[in-house]
Amino acid sequence: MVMQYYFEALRDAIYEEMVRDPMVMVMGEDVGHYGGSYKVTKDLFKEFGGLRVLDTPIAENSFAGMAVGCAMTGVRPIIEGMNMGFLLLAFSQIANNGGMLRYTSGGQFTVPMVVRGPGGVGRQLGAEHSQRLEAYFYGVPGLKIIAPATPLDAKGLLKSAIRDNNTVLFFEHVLLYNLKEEIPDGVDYIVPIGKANRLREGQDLTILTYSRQVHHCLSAVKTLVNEGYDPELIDLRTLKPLDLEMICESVHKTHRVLIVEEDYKTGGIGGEIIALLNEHCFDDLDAPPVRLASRDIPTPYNGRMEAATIPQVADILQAVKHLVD
Amino acid sequence: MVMQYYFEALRDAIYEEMVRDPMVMVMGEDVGHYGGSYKVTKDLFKEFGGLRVLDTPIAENSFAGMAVGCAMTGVRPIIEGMNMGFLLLAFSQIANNGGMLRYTSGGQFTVPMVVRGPGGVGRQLGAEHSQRLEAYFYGVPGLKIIAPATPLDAKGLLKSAIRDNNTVLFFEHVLLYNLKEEIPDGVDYIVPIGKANRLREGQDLTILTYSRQVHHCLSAVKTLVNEGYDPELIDLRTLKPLDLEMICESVHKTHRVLIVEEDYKTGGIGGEIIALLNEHCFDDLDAPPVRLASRDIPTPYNGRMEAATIPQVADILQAVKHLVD
Amino acid sequence: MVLSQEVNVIPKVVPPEITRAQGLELYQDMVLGRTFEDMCAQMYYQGRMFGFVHLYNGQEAVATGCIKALKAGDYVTSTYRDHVHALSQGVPARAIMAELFGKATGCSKGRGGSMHLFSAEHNFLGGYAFVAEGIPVATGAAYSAKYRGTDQVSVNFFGDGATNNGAFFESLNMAALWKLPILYVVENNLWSIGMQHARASSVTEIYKKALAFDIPGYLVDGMDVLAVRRAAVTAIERARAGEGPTLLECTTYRFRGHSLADPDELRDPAEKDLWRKQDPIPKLARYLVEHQLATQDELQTIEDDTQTLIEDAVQFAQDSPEPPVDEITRYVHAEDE
Amino acid sequence: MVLSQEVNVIPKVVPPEITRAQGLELYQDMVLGRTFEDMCAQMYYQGRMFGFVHLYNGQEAVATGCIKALKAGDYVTSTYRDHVHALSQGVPARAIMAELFGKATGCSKGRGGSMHLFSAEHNFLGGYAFVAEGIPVATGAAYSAKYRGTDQVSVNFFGDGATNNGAFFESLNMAALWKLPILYVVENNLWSIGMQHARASSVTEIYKKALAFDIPGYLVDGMDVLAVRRAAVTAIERARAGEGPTLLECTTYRFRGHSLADPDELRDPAEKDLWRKQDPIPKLARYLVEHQLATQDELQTIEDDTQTLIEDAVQFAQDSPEPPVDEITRYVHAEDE
Ligand SMILES: Cc1ncc(C[n+]2csc(CCOP(=O)(O)OP(=O)(O)O)c2C)c(N)n1
Ligand SMILES: Cc1ncc(C[n+]2csc(CCOP(=O)(O)OP(=O)(O)O)c2C)c(N)n1
Ligand SMILES: [Mg+2]
Ligand SMILES: [Mg+2]
Repeated sequence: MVMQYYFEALRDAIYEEMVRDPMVMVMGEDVGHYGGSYKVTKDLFKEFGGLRVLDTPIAENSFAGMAVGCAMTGVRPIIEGMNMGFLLLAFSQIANNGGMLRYTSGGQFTVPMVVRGPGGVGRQLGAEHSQRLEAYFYGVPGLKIIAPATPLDAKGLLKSAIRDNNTVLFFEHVLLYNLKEEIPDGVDYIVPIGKANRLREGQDLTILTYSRQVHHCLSAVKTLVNEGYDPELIDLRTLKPLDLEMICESVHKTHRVLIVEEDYKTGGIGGEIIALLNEHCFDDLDAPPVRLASRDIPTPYNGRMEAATIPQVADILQAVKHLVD
Repeated sequence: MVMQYYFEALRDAIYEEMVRDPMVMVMGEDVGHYGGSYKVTKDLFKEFGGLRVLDTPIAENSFAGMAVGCAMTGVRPIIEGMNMGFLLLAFSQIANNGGMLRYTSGGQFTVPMVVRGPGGVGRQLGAEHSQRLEAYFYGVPGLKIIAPATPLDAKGLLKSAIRDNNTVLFFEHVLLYNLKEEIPDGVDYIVPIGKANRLREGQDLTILTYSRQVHHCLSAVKTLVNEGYDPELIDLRTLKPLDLEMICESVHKTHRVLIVEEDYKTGGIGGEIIALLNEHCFDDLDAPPVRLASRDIPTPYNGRMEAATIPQVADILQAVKHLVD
Repeated sequence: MVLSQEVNVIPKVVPPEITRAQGLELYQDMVLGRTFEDMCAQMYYQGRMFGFVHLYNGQEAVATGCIKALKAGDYVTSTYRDHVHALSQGVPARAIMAELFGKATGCSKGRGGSMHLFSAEHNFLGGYAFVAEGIPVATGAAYSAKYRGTDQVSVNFFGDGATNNGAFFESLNMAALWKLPILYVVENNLWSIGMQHARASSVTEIYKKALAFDIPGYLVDGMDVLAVRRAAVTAIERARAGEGPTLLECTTYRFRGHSLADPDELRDPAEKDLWRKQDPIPKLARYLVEHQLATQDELQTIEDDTQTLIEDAVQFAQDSPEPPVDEITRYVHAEDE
Repeated sequence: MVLSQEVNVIPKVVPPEITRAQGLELYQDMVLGRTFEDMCAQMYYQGRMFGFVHLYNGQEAVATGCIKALKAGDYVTSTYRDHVHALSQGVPARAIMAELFGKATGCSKGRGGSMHLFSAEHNFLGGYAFVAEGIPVATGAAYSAKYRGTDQVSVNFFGDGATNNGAFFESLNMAALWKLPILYVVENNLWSIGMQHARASSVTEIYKKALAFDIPGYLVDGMDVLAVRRAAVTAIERARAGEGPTLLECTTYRFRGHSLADPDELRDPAEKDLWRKQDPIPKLARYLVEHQLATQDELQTIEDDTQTLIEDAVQFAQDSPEPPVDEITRYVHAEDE
């Protein structure tokens, strides 16, 4: 076991996969000499050279398209979005080709690429650097979407994503990079895509969440348990495909659901989950599922306003009590 | 009254607004000399000249950004996406600036632009030309989203969109351009943004739909009524903001909901509506709301497969009966 | 003396730059493209083919001149106007026609259609339906060749309109930076649907834009398959030698509307006539006959055989089954084989 | 004789190209930018300012040289490195500092932050946080001026890194096509965060890319405010005369890291030293004194006054209220006044 930051765990995942498979490469802005804005690719350039750790110009649309061409022909690129928001510029390549090309080609080509980088609301980074793209890309067919909350999941899921033969969007969170956790040493640590993680078993309600909000939920759960509540907490980890099995199983037991998400409420993942709950376990629902999500506004710069846009621990406590009492 | 095609009604809306306000202009690929791929801007170039009807190079990202710059400084551009799918390339400009700039500027600038063009599944146009972007853009704060089903609404809503001081995405449907309807003559025909249209009153269930699926629903309703059912049919028309008032009012009466949409089921507008129903009228729901939507796959070229990806009248009949019986 | 007499009997033409076999191959390939497209037009107007169908008539010298200079294993990437690039790259007419009929035997299993032809077997990396979308993809294939240490060359075709799109410039820069083995082939047919090139590009000489990236750029007569071939051979050699990309601007013209749905009302009939006179197929025919590389009869036989082949392709497409609707979700994910 | 004697007493410098008033204005403006940014660094390190903060130290000659050559009503559009462009365009230091403190009195009402400064009153069309995002917007403002028939000019600042982005090329083409009144000002500070310009651009001379669009392109010493001014005046005249866009490549250097969060470990100290010696502020000071346009004391007074002004701005920012959290949704839509 070794104590590692989230960013180190990600780096190790990439490193190990690059060692394991010579076709795995990294490309993006400042991933080489600079080592990545959040140090996720630190020193990989020294280890693997400039061909495998490629510093690109600021041309998201085209380097994403280049990654598609690489992925169609045997290479397995990992794209770093310096901030995932910038990949709005590559939406067409990611959706049309990352998502759909395997299908339009009648299964002849696969596009095994990983698109990773920081998303989420940071500390006063302003609207354009605080975006959450998981919802914008959610409907695109063919994509898988991951958003790990812990160093361990970051490592295990990134390794799975790299080995996956589909295009995988991998949303890290800008405020999780310095989170620490013990990581098993010297083992090929893998977390399967599509499996959620039940962080606490409980009877009162099911809390579904992902990425940084997992930690808000964990502290809320601590308080709730002290106060005599018995919540079940599930970290979705993979957003697409969802682990509907675990979700439904849990709701079947608890009959109440709170979704805590950092993306915008309108058009967010939570809406999709509620629709699925309606479809798959409506009769299990004793109360309408509740969404705690970001306000539907561009993220303001002002710190207090910013804090007010995203769900906070107090909001979670209140929502749980409201649901359960 | 004059009988007009959907594309003519759109054209008249633009024409009338251009006459009314010299700041209204059109830009896009082939909107000038060619008159627009679907003839929506036919001959406007002759009437208003090249400055007001601007043929652009094939550079969606930048001409969308140009429209933003125009809109910030007093001009009111209408962008035509030759196919709305191409505007994936302009996602960043539309979302960051069309959606968020008013907010980040503290209300100093408005971005009154309309982004319009054909979307939806046509006749074997293939995956990239059959996209439905309403869901991809749905979460972007600040945007309004419209999808008219009839010539009358197309005209009245486009005029509203042009006068609106926000960025409005206006999704026409490639298979509706040749739909005909009587349009009032010589009046300033306006349909307000944000108001749904109850096409039929009924007691059995509420069907919520928009754009081309309105017509599938209308024929299904005809059959259903003949068979003794009493469905209520609502054309949403504006997708964002939704007319939640009319929706809830209807559900309060019918207790059952079918949503018929052409966008992908996963991550689609329907999911958001169900979440809202859960939040606002859960107790009114006697059965889980049902989504009939496109299959979560890139649109296949093959005609039969293509037809199987989107909701058809028979699917609607079946879903209604299943819900009501 | 004898020598000088002998010199006198040599016909007054420059010695041909191609062998008979090469000449026949080029001719056959251009005729294949033309015949295929003419058949598409028929099928479309008969309602046996749907969607947007963009034909290549008039531009054949570009596909043939470039692709026939490639080696097996090289990559070709195209646009929505992709039938003929696919044919030249070796994708069977049957597989393409079947795709256009939406059949299971189509090169994209009926799922792609005219604008999304693919053939992994032939390293045909696809038609791309968005303008300029294939440029970065082809650049990526070139990067991949370099990465994997092969000597594969990537050839990318696109139109004049695409050269106003950011992806064109972004990609040329990257290809130059990393000396990628790629040919960017602009088919400058003077129009983007109804937009004249000169109204869309502030500098109409596209090959000059290569200068902005320190890439060689050539202006090539795209109605002359031998001129195209010459330029392509030079560029391919450069690419294979690891010296980097080349931009070829081939001036050409499409003899039909933008797509079969285009009324094509804006182009001046005189302009069309002028270009029709440049038709690359009779031009090569004249050359082959003049240089005694082929007889008119031989060429006629090629045309007849090609007609038969295309008719066979239609028959094949016609007889082929549609993809089963219950396999509609197949191939969405890599897990679906 | 007298004449020739008189000639002899004239100091051996070229006559100054600016008046005393102009010289002082330029000096004051550059000092303003420098002092403001130094204060930002202090505030950031003291934890009174958050987010990504990109300072302009070293590049002042570019903003000052261009913007001070504009008329009231002209437009300025910037990037995330926008404080000084806003200042030069007349946005009060108080309003900018307050924005950086996230206050209601900030020029974007506390909602924008460092990368999203705006001022409608000053026709400052904004900082744009995405690289190259402002280029099309500024182009649109130029289009709008032409459309509305005003003589407004649009000036757009961006970095070397942005010139590898498609939006740069797409916009230059359109501006050239329609002869838009715009200056594209590249601040070539040789780096994009940790990426050297030469590793990112296959042709490092950015001004030459103007050729690809038939736009005049100039290489300008961006550490010399008078050189920048000269070039800007020419370009602005051209723009105002309806002759179209100009590309100015100003070679410059940022004296600090990319942002205040950047460890700045990759740039060679020798390179930094070399450029520090080119500091545009002392350079203009020397010029003003040499040409007897100002005394050292006068310049010192400017510096002192500026310091006071910036301290006042901090005080103002400090004392200003935060925007009320319950107004958090205000300004999302145009309907919210
Ligand atoms: C991104 C994008 N924008 C617009 C279109 C619509 N469109 C299809 S072809 C075309 C013209 C392209 O012209 P050119 O690049 O010259 O190629 P050509 O068709 O002449 O071969 C346009 C505008 C598209 N397919 N993709
Ligand atoms: C679209 C986009 N991609 C990447 C970034 C991250 N980023 C911010 S500044 C920067 C470097 C820009 O360099 P340059 O254009 O030379 O301007 P400079 O910072 O040197 O002034 C990068 C990569 C961004 N903000 N936007
Ligand atoms: Mg063309
Ligand atoms: Mg720079």
